[in-house]
Amino acid sequence: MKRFALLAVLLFGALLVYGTTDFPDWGDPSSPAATHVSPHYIRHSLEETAVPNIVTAVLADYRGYDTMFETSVIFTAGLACFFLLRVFARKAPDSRLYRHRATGITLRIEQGGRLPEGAREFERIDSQWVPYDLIIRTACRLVLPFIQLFALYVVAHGHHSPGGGFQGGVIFGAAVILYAISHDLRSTLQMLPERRTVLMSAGGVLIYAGTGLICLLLGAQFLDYAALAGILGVDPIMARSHGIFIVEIGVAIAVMAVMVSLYYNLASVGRFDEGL
Amino acid sequence: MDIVFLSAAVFLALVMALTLYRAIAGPTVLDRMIGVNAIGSKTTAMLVLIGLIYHKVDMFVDIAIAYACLNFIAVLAASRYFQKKKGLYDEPQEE
Amino acid sequence: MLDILVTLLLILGLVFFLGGSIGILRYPDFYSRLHPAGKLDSLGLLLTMSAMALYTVGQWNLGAVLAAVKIMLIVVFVFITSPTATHAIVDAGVRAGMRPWTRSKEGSEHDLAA
Amino acid sequence: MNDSSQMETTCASSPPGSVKEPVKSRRFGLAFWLTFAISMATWMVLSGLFDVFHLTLGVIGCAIVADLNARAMWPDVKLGHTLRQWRRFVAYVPWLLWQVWLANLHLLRLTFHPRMMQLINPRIVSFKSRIHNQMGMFILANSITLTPGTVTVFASVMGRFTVHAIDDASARALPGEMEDRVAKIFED
Repeated sequence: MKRFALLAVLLFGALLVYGTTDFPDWGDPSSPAATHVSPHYIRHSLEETAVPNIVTAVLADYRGYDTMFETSVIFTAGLACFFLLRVFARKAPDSRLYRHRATGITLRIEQGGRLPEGAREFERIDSQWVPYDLIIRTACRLVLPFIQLFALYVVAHGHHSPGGGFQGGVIFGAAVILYAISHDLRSTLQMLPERRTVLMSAGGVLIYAGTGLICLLLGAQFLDYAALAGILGVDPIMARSHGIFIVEIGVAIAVMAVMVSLYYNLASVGRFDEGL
Repeated sequence: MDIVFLSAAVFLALVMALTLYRAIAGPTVLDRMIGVNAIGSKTTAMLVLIGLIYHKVDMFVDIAIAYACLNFIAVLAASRYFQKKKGLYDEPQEE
Repeated sequence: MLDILVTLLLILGLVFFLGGSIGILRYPDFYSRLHPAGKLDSLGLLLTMSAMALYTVGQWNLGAVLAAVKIMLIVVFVFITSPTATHAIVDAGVRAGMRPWTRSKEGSEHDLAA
Repeated sequence: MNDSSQMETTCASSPPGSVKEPVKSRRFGLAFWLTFAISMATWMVLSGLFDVFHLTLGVIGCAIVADLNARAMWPDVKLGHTLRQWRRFVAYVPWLLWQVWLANLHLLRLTFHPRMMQLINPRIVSFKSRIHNQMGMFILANSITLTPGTVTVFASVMGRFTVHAIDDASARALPGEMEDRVAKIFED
């Protein structure tokens, strides 16, 4: 069976390689992709949208529908994973560990018992517990602000450099995951609760679609950001540039929230009790 | 100068291929992780080299920073995962 | 002049990278493989990145200087994160109870006493 | 070999400072503005665009980052104190880089040596450090990892370092001069 699978993969790979021989040459000016719409984008995107990066202009403006549905695909995927992985049945864990903050004495409480709410000097720790790792925590404390700042930079500078909503969202989500790895799931959930991640992923899509809807209400076509000129108080060309930026923020929020929500679900096997 | 950068990039790719052996063969999971981590740190340099070859350093530097961040997070996550969930205890012990 | 310096630094860095890779292949066990992986790669990165930053600075305009500073930012980042990643891997190994490779008894005892 | 270190970590794993309740620092205190200033400098380097629009975005982004991280980054910050530590740390870096260079030459020689297996003698050693400052221990641990044939296996919060050394010379050199220099950064 394994050999058959290998053979199938190799055959399919060979077929794909054979298929590439009919592709137009790299950079061929007479290829279908380069004859119809590409010249228009290359010549006019800067003057029409005031975005130096053609890719961003094409992605979020000319092909705005496409990107909107990509964002909703990500949102739907996050939702599907949520429904698949999240365990709602309240099955109490076999035992919980609590540690006394001052002395480090650890208590094990069996059969779903909990400490009384007022016991402030105890903190919950994971049952399969990785000890306090000074080096990793300090390194993450130093590195996290930089990663977050870089993620915001990538979102904000999608117009001028490679990047944009998707990439920035992924990096910011990775920063949250880094926090969860270096500390634990519990403290991360206090900072960014499960409910908020789901709301944010929906809100990101809402920002995107809502921008399009506002354009529609203002009498232009769906996602025609030039209509926003009146609201933003700039000329239509700059309005398109700013519209792209608003949409990118929506994408970034959605991607970040979906990524973090996925991590929560996967790391805690859907229980949100103890994590990786 | 382009030829210098190009040959450096090719050499770097060969060095990465050497490390790939450890990532594929290397008897335990942790050996594989060392291999992958080494490839990751070389890739950061590789990305900047590619930027120099294409005369677009300012663009590729951003990608290199993003790659460095994600590489670090990936290695940390993998080691934490194997430490906590998967259990490295039944790995073959080499002598 | 600048080109020669850049080339020398680049070659030096690549030598360290090569040493790192060969070390990862040659050393006997997981713990000792971490030494070339953690150290030689960091220094190789420092040297190659300095070479590239120098070359970029050589063009001497604002964008190039900022790009060079960014390249050095990567180096700082790697010098914080690379030892941490090494430590994370070795920590996982220790907790898994992996025995480190050691030389046979007699030689090492004698050496330490001397 | 590592039983003792693991015992210690499971028994006394909370850092010495965390016993007392953490001091609630103000939201927009000194820590916030320090983080903000550093982030803004980093943003300028990253961005390279100095028009009003992008600078405004930078201010917003840095405010978000500073608000998220300031209190975790600097639990207690006193300006003169921190600046003095930074100055000493900057003075420490060139020495560290020189040590890294020497260590790498040593390791490179070992790696390419034909009789490498006879030269190395890996072992795990542990020593007690007198540094109790978190940041100091972090710097010491990472410096150990970067320099002569040694990799930090574990650094317990009580100041016990477990180190894997590749050969006799590296094992003998521990903790050595490096600990003194790191301790000097944080002494007051």
